[in-house]
Amino acid sequence: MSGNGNGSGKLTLKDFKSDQEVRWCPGCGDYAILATVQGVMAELGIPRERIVFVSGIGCAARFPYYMQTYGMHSIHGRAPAIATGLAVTRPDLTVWVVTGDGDALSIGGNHLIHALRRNVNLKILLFNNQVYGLTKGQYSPTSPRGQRSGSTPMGSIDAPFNPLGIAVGAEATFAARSIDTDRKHLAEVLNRAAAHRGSAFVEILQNCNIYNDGAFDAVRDEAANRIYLRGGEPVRFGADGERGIRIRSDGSAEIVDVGEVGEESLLVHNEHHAEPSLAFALSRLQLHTVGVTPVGVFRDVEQPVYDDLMAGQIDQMRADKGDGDLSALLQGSDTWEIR
Amino acid sequence: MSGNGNGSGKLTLKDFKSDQEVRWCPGCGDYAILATVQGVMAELGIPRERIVFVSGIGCAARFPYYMQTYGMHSIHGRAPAIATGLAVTRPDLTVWVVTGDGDALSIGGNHLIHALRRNVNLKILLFNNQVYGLTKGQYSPTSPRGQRSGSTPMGSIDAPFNPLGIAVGAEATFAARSIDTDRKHLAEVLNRAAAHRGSAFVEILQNCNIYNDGAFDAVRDEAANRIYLRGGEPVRFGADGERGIRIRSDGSAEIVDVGEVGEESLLVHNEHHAEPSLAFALSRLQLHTVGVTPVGVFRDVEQPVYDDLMAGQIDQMRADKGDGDLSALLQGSDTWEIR
Amino acid sequence: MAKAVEQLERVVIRFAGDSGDGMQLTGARFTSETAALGNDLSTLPDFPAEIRAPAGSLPGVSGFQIHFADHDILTPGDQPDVLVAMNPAALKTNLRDLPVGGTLIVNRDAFSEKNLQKAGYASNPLEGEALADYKVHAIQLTTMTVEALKGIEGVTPREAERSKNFFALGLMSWLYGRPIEPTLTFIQEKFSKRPELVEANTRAFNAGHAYGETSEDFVVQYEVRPAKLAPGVYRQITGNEALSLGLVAASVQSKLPLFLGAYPITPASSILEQLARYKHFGVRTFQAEDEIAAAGAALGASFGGALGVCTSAGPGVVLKAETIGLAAMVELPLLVIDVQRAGPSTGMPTKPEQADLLMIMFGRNAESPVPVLATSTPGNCFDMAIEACRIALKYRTPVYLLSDAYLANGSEPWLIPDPASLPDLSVEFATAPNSGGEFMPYLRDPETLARAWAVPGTPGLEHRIGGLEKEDVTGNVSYDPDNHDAMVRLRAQKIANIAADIPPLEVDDPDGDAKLLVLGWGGTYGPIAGGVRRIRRRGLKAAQAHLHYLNPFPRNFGEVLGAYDRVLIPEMNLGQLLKLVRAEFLVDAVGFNRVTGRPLRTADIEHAIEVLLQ
Amino acid sequence: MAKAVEQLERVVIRFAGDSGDGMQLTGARFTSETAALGNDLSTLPDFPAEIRAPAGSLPGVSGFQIHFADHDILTPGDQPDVLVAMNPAALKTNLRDLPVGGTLIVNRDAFSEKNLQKAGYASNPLEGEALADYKVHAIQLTTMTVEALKGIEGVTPREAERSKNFFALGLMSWLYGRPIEPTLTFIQEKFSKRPELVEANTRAFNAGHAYGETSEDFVVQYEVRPAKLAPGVYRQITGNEALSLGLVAASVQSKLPLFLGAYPITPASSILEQLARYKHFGVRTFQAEDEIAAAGAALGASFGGALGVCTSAGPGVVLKAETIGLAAMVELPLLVIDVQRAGPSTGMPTKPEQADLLMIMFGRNAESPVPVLATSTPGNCFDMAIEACRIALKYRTPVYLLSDAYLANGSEPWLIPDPASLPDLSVEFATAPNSGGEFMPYLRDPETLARAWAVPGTPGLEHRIGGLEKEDVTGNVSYDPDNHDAMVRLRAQKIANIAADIPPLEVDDPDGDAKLLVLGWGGTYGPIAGGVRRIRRRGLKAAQAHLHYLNPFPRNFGEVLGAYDRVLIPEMNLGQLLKLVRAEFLVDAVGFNRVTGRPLRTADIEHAIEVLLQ
Ligand SMILES: Cc1ncc(C[n+]2csc(CCOP(=O)(O)OP(=O)(O)O)c2C)c(N)n1
Ligand SMILES: Cc1ncc(C[n+]2csc(CCOP(=O)(O)OP(=O)(O)O)c2C)c(N)n1
Ligand code: SF4
Ligand code: SF4
Ligand SMILES: [Mg+2]
Ligand SMILES: [Mg+2]
Repeated sequence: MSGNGNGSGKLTLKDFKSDQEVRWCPGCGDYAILATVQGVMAELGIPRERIVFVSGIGCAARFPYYMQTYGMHSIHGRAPAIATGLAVTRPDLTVWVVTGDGDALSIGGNHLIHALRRNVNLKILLFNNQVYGLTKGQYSPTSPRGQRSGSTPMGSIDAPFNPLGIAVGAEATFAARSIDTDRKHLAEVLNRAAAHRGSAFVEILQNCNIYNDGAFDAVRDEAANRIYLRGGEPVRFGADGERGIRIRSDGSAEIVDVGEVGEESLLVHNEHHAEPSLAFALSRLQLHTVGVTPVGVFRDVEQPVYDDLMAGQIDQMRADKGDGDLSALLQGSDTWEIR
Repeated sequence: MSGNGNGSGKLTLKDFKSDQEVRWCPGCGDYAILATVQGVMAELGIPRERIVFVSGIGCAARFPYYMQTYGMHSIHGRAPAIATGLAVTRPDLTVWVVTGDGDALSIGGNHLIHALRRNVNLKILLFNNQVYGLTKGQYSPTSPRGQRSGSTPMGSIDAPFNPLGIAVGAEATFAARSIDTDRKHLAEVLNRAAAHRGSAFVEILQNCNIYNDGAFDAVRDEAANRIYLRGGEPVRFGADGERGIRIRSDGSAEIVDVGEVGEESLLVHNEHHAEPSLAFALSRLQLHTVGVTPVGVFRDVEQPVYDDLMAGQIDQMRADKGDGDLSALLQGSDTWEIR
Repeated sequence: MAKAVEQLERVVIRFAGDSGDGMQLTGARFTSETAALGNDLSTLPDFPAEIRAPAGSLPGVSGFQIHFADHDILTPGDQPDVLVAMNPAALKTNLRDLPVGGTLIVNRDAFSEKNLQKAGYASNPLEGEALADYKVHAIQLTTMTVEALKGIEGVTPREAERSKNFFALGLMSWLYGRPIEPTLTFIQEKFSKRPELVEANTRAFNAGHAYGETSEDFVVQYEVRPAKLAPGVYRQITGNEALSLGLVAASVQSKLPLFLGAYPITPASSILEQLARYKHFGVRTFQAEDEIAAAGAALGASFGGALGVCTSAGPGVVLKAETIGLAAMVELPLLVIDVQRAGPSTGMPTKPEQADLLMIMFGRNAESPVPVLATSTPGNCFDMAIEACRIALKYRTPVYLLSDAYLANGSEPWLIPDPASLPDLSVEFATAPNSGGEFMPYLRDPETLARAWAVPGTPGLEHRIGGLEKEDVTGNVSYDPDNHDAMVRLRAQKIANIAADIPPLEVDDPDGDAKLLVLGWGGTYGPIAGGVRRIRRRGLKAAQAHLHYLNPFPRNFGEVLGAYDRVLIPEMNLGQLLKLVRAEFLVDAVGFNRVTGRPLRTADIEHAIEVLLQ
Repeated sequence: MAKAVEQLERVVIRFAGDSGDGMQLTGARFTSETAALGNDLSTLPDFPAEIRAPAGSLPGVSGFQIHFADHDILTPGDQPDVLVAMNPAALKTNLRDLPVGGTLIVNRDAFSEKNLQKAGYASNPLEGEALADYKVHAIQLTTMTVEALKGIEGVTPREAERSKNFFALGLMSWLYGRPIEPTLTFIQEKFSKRPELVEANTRAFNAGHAYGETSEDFVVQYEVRPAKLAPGVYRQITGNEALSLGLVAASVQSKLPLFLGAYPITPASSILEQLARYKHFGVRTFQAEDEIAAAGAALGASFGGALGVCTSAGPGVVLKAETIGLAAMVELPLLVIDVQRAGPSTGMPTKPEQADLLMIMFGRNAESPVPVLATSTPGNCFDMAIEACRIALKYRTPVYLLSDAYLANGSEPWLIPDPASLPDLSVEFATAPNSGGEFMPYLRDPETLARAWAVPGTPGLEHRIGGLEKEDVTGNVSYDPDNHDAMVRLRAQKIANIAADIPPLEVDDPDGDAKLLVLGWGGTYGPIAGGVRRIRRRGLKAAQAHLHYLNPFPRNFGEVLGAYDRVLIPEMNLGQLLKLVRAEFLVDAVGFNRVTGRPLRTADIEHAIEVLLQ
């Protein structure tokens, strides 16, 4: 364990590999994500000992074992809560949460939305493979309706969550999406998340080649079905940008043919809009509805950070009352003496 | 206990009063809601025995005790889950959930969003008083940032949830808001909720005169600050409709002066829009941001109902395999005989 | 001319009225006066069930009982000698506790048709024979108060009327010769923003006092002399206050920032509310979305090197079980405080019980032993909070501390400790590799078996922990059968070893020849000690011992049990400590069990002992 | 010319290979052939830890053990007589279990540099002395399989290669004289969609069979005669299958629709998955967002008159505690099945343990007694599921049923019961007022103490239930102290009374003069009975009893315990039943405890008994 985590000396991807043998199924999308994350960590230039990965339970949640940083593989669904306690008491650390679609949106849904609402300084990576991998393939809250799985032999009957819709609806100050195999873009998005103060939510479309193979082929394989969102730019996509996004007068988003409607009527993406309505409208463009998927940063706004506000109140009270004095505290206000 | 719950004979408000003494603080907004709900139940013409009220824990959650129907005062936050089991096994019943902002959005947040996502046939009434009443006044997930309370002497530091934003973000097929004391409107909204197949989410602004008095005075007392949403109509409000809502080109909603912008540029509300983006944009108009509050039905769309789909699969399998035969089941496929 | 003064050794007074009548304030003030006078005392508020009921209704009655004496006392008293009833509902709900011959002071003005009916009285009990068995003083408290406040600018009639509790306080203060200055000063400060109310309440208080002096209705005044308490500076303290102070003290003594994860729940909420006011001690209070998150966040804070604590009551504590199991597996400190209330399920949220013991001991999947401590008196909550933190930090383990609704809200005089006398709780974090250049997170201190604790931020010691079974020493995930068996036993041994690090069980057996041991734990200390005391006064013999450590048991516990022919274990449950004692020591102990949602009664304990001694 | 045939009474074979090698299928097929032949048998799959590891790696090894005999047997066997290892990793992880002199069949082709290295072999163990202690058959399984499949249209080389498990199956089938027809038919059906694969696997199977017949490498063939089992129609069944069938049967017998609320978790998930296929029985399976919702939904379904069940494992069961407390308070039926796995915390999810007993008994806030039942064998899971439902419905109470990962996945021949022989579980719902024109939801059946159960939809019986303490009879909210004490005892009494309604504990003590009782519960039945049997074969005496009811205990339990000088309680925990027995009966029983995540071993039980008998 080389001590060069002290910040001196540039770290490389290799420095973030732990000594643990990686144990995902051959071909699992998690491998690609792991490599990208390790690369991004090296770029960030944050000493390893100041980085912590907290996860719940699931295949995705094995992630921390493979990172040469501090880490906790906790219990199912609770990582955002555990990470919150760590982040607010240790502002000097960079805390990442790695979770799956079941871990984050099934059992852990409440902790996720509360962490986002509070805007705790956490980077939350949701590996969405639309299935429960670790427990061998039951459908998940993000599985499209009708998905056949061990627990739904006739197809699932519930409408799936839209992870970005949930996040934006829960006041997320940063919400983005990328793809396991789109290494360059994923790295870009992760860097943006790292740069954001407050909670950053990143959905990563991840292929589970064992229990839900090909769920995202349409975007993983066809670049033409990816809509790269870029702040300040009109939203165009397709082989040579022949298609684009327009906002209807009722606030919903639609896919248009640029030739027909003209560039000027296209949406110019604004990540920083104070209102999340735009990010929400964009999140509604889904593979199973319009056959294409926007990726990139949907929303990135500055809001007071929970950790800072908590620290601020402590400083405030210290300023008002002076540092706590134990004996004064024990005395209280109303005493009497027995001689 | 008169047996006229059998549907014969028109029921009146009085028929829905239980023999239990109502125990809320004098002046609590819950009294007004109770009276309105009892009135609406009578109008619905559903026999009392077919109605069930399920609640969690809180002042609001005391509600079932006061209704002469079946009811369960369950545990904190779990009412949507319990009601789901009841509703899917008993399609003949009308199941209502009564919950508070803490019960529904703090400990119970996950069950709420999953019930909405599944579109279980439940009517969920959230009494939002922006405080934990029963436990004597700690701030809640809907309390505006900075709210001073027992647990936040220097003011709360987390951004509040927007209940309708959460609901719409969680794929709610029906989402509405009303006000405890606006009896006529509340009754209207409750009737709409009752008529909706699937889960209906209704936020009711409720005054807790003991721990959070006046939280909603701006809309409770000033009709001018209420925006009554009505499907198919341009959205206008104010003493004599001089103000209205317009959707910006980025999909967000804004308050405008009708005189200035002209009626034609106002939003014509569409409750039935397939996309929830509009409902979401409207939910962002909040008292603490724009000083006014839209009330009424934000969203009301038809989607497959979980209960129906589950029943459908049962019928389907029965049609395919015939009614289950126990001895055939026990036999299984691969047997041998010992003589 | 002064009236006759009668000496009393001890008095129990209960103030009862509508939630709106300010009985808690009245009781608190009378308590301060009594403390200032130097009596020993014990108080118990009796809040209405959580929801505020309509004014004048039975569920709306709020009570406050104080027991004070010229000697040290142990409980707020089984029954009042004097009942102050501000309205019919208060009379109806409390009269059954007043013994025949007891003194009854009522506010005659409140006995209107409407109020009588709300209280379910067919006729006015003040008329006729209904109260013949008591010494009744039916006083027009309201009328006289309003009278006394005539002509004060800016005081509404409603406010004038509401000052009647100070009239009652003045009267009682006179009747028991309490010093009046503290209350006059209190009124000054409390209402400083509204001088007219200072004037109003002062007048009401003095009027009540004067009424006592002058009215024919009261012929004697009572005196209760100061008690001989250990010298020193005292304050009043409730159990939840003491817990809060103890946690802050533990933070100071360990030099670790205190992180409290909590979700409001009766009767634990006030700990969260109080600690939220101690931010200048670096205390971070986190109101979580639920109890699971509260425990999780506290564990996360511990992982980062803070003192992680979560507070709740039964229905919330059960939800933390999975997280505590994780804490036991990753071997990090975590303090979980359970302020017990009556159950099962939601039960009776404001009422005390001690039926969570077995849940705390065993309520986690698989073998996950956790130390369990319990508090015995309001003041003791301070010491046990510190002790629980000491064990959690030293042994890197979750620890449960049990209190209850009675200790939480009950108060007693507390000899304020000198901070210098508190233990040093400082922790040694790992800062360098501990095994040939490598860091082994599960390498243990041979004596305590505590694992090495390296907090994030420590260069070179990066490592991962989690809930899967760990390989001994390295802490890597392991499915090896023998390793698992060994780790299960190691975790158990670590907790068992704590017995060597806690005080032996003290037995109170004056002559050392008692045959019966009365064994208790938790909030029943007062009534048990009281019962034993009464038995001894009667010349009978009984030894008493009270457990503050339920897991592991004190190392001499077996010996102690062996030394007595009979063991009586009174509990506010159906026999939970009893089960543990029988299982571990095969001692045929017997239980005395009352599960009423009320503290055990001294008289009942006395009787239970008596029966066994026959 | 046929080879020499040697008679064997019993054989234990373990098939081990990479997750990709199809060992589970091979084992299942061999098991069917063995069943068809009429041997008694017991099997145990050994899955790799949850995550799929890289091909050829140690964690990626998957195993399947079968024990078959000409007499009735009790366990899958402590150790294999024959180990079939398809690759180096399989050899490395399993060899330690093969006794000296054991038979080892390996796929020589798989011992490539790469695979050896993945398995951590410095050199090839097939060369040199490493395996000198065993009867080694190193066969080129892959080569011969590919050879045999030459020229089949449309079979990829990869597929041809993957048929090698059928080659191995053919070989083993010859070696132990198994009937081959069942497998040939199976191949026909399984691959009917791809005739070329039928051809391929048939050829591979036959080639393996032929190889046995012809190769010099095998000089004798073994025969294990059919066992004398009770006559009737049998099938194989695993514990989870039996639980699923039992639940459906209970639904049919009670005429109540089955509602399963579940959240996937190893090793319970397969119950959810299986019941999801029984919708034509009106079964509703609800995959909830978490275990709390799963329990809540099941309780809601029960409230509506369905048979509400939830299934989980330790880490999920702890989360249900609060809901079960509510069920105990509202007194509604609810079955909670805990398929126990190794812990604490996430522990070793695929491994068996029986350490949730005390959690199940006590893991709820305050006094909330719940009946606890446990299954003892895969087939017994069927009976106990029905019995647990019977008790839940009859007494309106939540009930826990304990199984474990070993029973869940282990299989044995099961004498298929006649539905007509199953108990009638029908329930009487309240349909009319039960007390002078009023409906009192907490009016009890004097015998069972079960409360009146009126389901929503019943006109005139509208009522409300909830988690606050109830007034006796009316069920209204009550804070009355005496009522609470009475209700706490009533709830306890109701559960205690069930003892009169369950069978007494049967003791197996052939001569009735044994001094030692070996007492077990749950999945340890097989190894304990095996150990006792061995002891008796040696002329020593030991009685055996196995508990299926942990709360309440059978009514004759105290008597049984009293009849023996010593009581030995073997458990896959640190002594949980032991604690309960000692606490209730003050019997100085001793435990035999192994917490390895593996079933107890017959030999260890034998030894433990032996030690006690000395
Ligand atoms: C309390 C609890 N309930 C259930 C489980 C079983 N379990 C482990 S992971 C998991 C879901 C995994 O799905 P996901 O979060 O999508 O992760 P993936 O495996 O797909 O990466 C479940 C249900 C558990 N470990 N703990
Ligand atoms: C598991 C659990 N945790 C905490 C509590 C305490 N508790 C009861 S109600 C409540 C919150 C009530 O707030 P809300 O839902 O807004 O209802 P209100 O009283 O405001 O109507 C809390 C924290 C509980 N009863 N159970
Ligand atoms: S099961 Fe799916 S998600 Fe899990 S490791 Fe395998 S491929 Fe990846
Ligand atoms: S505390 Fe507030 S919400 Fe609760 S009953 Fe009183 S006024 Fe109503
Ligand atoms: Mg997943
Ligand atoms: Mg509220």
